[in-house]
Amino acid sequence: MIASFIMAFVVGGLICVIGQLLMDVGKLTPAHTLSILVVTGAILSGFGLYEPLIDFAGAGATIPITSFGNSLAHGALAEAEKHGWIGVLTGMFEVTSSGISAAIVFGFIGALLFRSKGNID
Amino acid sequence: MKKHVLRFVTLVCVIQLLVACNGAQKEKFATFHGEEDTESQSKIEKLLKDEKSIQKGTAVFIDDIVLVGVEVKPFSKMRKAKIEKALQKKFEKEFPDKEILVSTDLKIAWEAQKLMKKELSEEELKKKVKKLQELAKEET
Amino acid sequence: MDKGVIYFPSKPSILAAGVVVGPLEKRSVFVQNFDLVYDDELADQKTNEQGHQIMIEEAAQIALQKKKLTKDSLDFFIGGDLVNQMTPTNFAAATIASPFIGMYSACATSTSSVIIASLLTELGGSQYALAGAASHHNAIERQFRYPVDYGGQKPATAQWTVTAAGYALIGKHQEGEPCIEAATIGKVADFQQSDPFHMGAAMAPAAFSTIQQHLKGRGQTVQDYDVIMTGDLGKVGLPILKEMLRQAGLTTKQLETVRDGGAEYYGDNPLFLAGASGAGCSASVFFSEILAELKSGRMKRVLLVATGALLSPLSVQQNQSIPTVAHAIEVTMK
Amino acid sequence: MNPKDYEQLQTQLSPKTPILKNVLKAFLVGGIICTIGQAITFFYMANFDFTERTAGNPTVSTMIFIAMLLTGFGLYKKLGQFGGAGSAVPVTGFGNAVISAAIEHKTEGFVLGVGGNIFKLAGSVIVFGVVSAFLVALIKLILVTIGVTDW
Repeated sequence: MIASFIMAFVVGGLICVIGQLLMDVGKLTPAHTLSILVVTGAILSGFGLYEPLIDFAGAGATIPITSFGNSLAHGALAEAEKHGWIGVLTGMFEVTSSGISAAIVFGFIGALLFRSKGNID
Repeated sequence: MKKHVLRFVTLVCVIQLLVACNGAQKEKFATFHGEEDTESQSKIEKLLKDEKSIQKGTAVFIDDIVLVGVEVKPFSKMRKAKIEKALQKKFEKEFPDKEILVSTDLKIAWEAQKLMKKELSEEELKKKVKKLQELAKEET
Repeated sequence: MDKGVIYFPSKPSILAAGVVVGPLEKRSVFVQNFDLVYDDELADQKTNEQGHQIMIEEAAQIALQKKKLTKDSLDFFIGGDLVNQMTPTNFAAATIASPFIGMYSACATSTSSVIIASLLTELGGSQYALAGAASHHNAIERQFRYPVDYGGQKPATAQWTVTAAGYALIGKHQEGEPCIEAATIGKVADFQQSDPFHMGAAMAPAAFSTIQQHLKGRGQTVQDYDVIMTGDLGKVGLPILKEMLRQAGLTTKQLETVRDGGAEYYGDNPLFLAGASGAGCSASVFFSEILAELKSGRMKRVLLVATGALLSPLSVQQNQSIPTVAHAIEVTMK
Repeated sequence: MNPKDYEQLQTQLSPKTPILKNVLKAFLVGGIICTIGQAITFFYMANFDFTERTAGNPTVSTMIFIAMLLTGFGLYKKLGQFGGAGSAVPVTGFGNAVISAAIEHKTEGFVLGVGGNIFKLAGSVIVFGVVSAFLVALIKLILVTIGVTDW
């Protein structure tokens, strides 16, 4: 149990370190950084490397945005395996991510509940 | 606001710890079965003990179903899927006439451990095992 | 006479000024000279942009009230802000209902509008003109950068756009009031800086060239001034400007004359990173603190150099550099 | 002074990005967020019928819910200023980008404002996620078809 937390902390932290280096050394905007990480997640998924990482690190791999690319690619790959060429296309539209739905729903609720404030502390 | 968030987090952690205590087992490998069958029992325990990357294993034995929940050692978790497959094969070889389900998923392992502790009738136990079988098959 | 340098023989006076700021500006070191501090940046309106408009209207109102005038006696209203098409100022101008020209020189709008008002006064066409600028943190941030609640990490060079409106009432020369003797309209400087979170570096060259231009055109040296105050170079931009001036031959003693409103605005508070910026920053500093210093007689001659970065979110995304400009006014007090 | 010399002067006088410090802070904040995620995963596994595999979805949703509260109360931007990528890379950062845009554009109404701008910042993540997933599946399918690899 404790080991799971430590794994999640270390792996999740390291993925964030990669992001920080992209921003500070690579001088990329947050949007560029996150896009690169998502693409990386999808590519790792293609090589079958991301699922083992999830098995290893649990939330350390599912919480960073890379897992978003993985879940999309994982879904597309599963469909492609099942249905071949058509699967690549139809698979794309069947694949959903709970992250997107949750963000839309809570974004909408947030807009109902809050207003932006320029507070600083 | 900050306080509330912290409180929520501590609450989650406390629940986790409680769960962890409940789930703790003295012996590393254990089996549970509907009827007395020491032979299969020791067979299973041997199979589990032979696998080096496992730190805890629980097998529930009912009718012709064998449900095995195993906890993989932290640094072997990367190979969880492979370990699961290998174990599944071994069990199938050992018990060709049984329906085997080996799972390295923590949830299945926990539930198997819970079943060990509870005094359940055969009927209830079977129901629970069936449910776990389904749960283990769910993809996402 | 050097290009861009204007001399006003009739010496139009700054008769009064009104400065209204948002809630965070309570922490400003200049707070005791601000006329009104809001508790809420919305100013009881529905949107930030409307709050922005109300802030401009109130600043104008306060400036007029100080001379017991109403908006009917106003000849011209000149000002601007940083929101697209300057709608807050435009709506405020509709309320004030006097002849109006909108000015856009980014954060240099505070001085550029004073220059136009002084010219109109000089020509004899204006008895009372209001000139100034304003900015509103929330309204500007969402337009130029990210939503206010977005958790992006800002570098130490980033500046904080102030919520402030500063308007000065410019009229014919009057004894006992600070007057505008000369001004310099600056050239646009582009030193190929492109980091929108490092405005100080982009604007320092513009301030440098305008200061040089003004001193040369007026045949003055830095010693002629009690203070040369730039608008919002911030804590990083100011040392760059000083270094440029030092390389141009100024001594350490002379460099002490050079100050920056943005760098001083929030004191040493690290939350505001490199200090304040925004059109309202220079306006609220010049028309409160500096006017008070002049009126009290502690300062006799000051050069106010407001600096503006002429970028848009579009030009930044299209990878263009940030052109900048600085306009200066020379204000004296007998 | 030409732009090149100026660039030199400017870099000399500007504060350097404290990369090591930023990286450490990102590691700490990102690690803590993921640890909280792990705790939530265990919570769902222990109390509901979720396996390690399936607990990911409710965990992500819960994390985004927490991000909504932090964003709404103006706390996420402080976390972001401290943690940098540590708070931007976890899914809570994605949530923050979506939710902050939604809150910000509320003034333009729910259809044109919230609806039209909700993915203003996070949209690129979705676009690149979906397109790269498509390409990955396509390439893998081609490789499998010509027999270079198997599923």
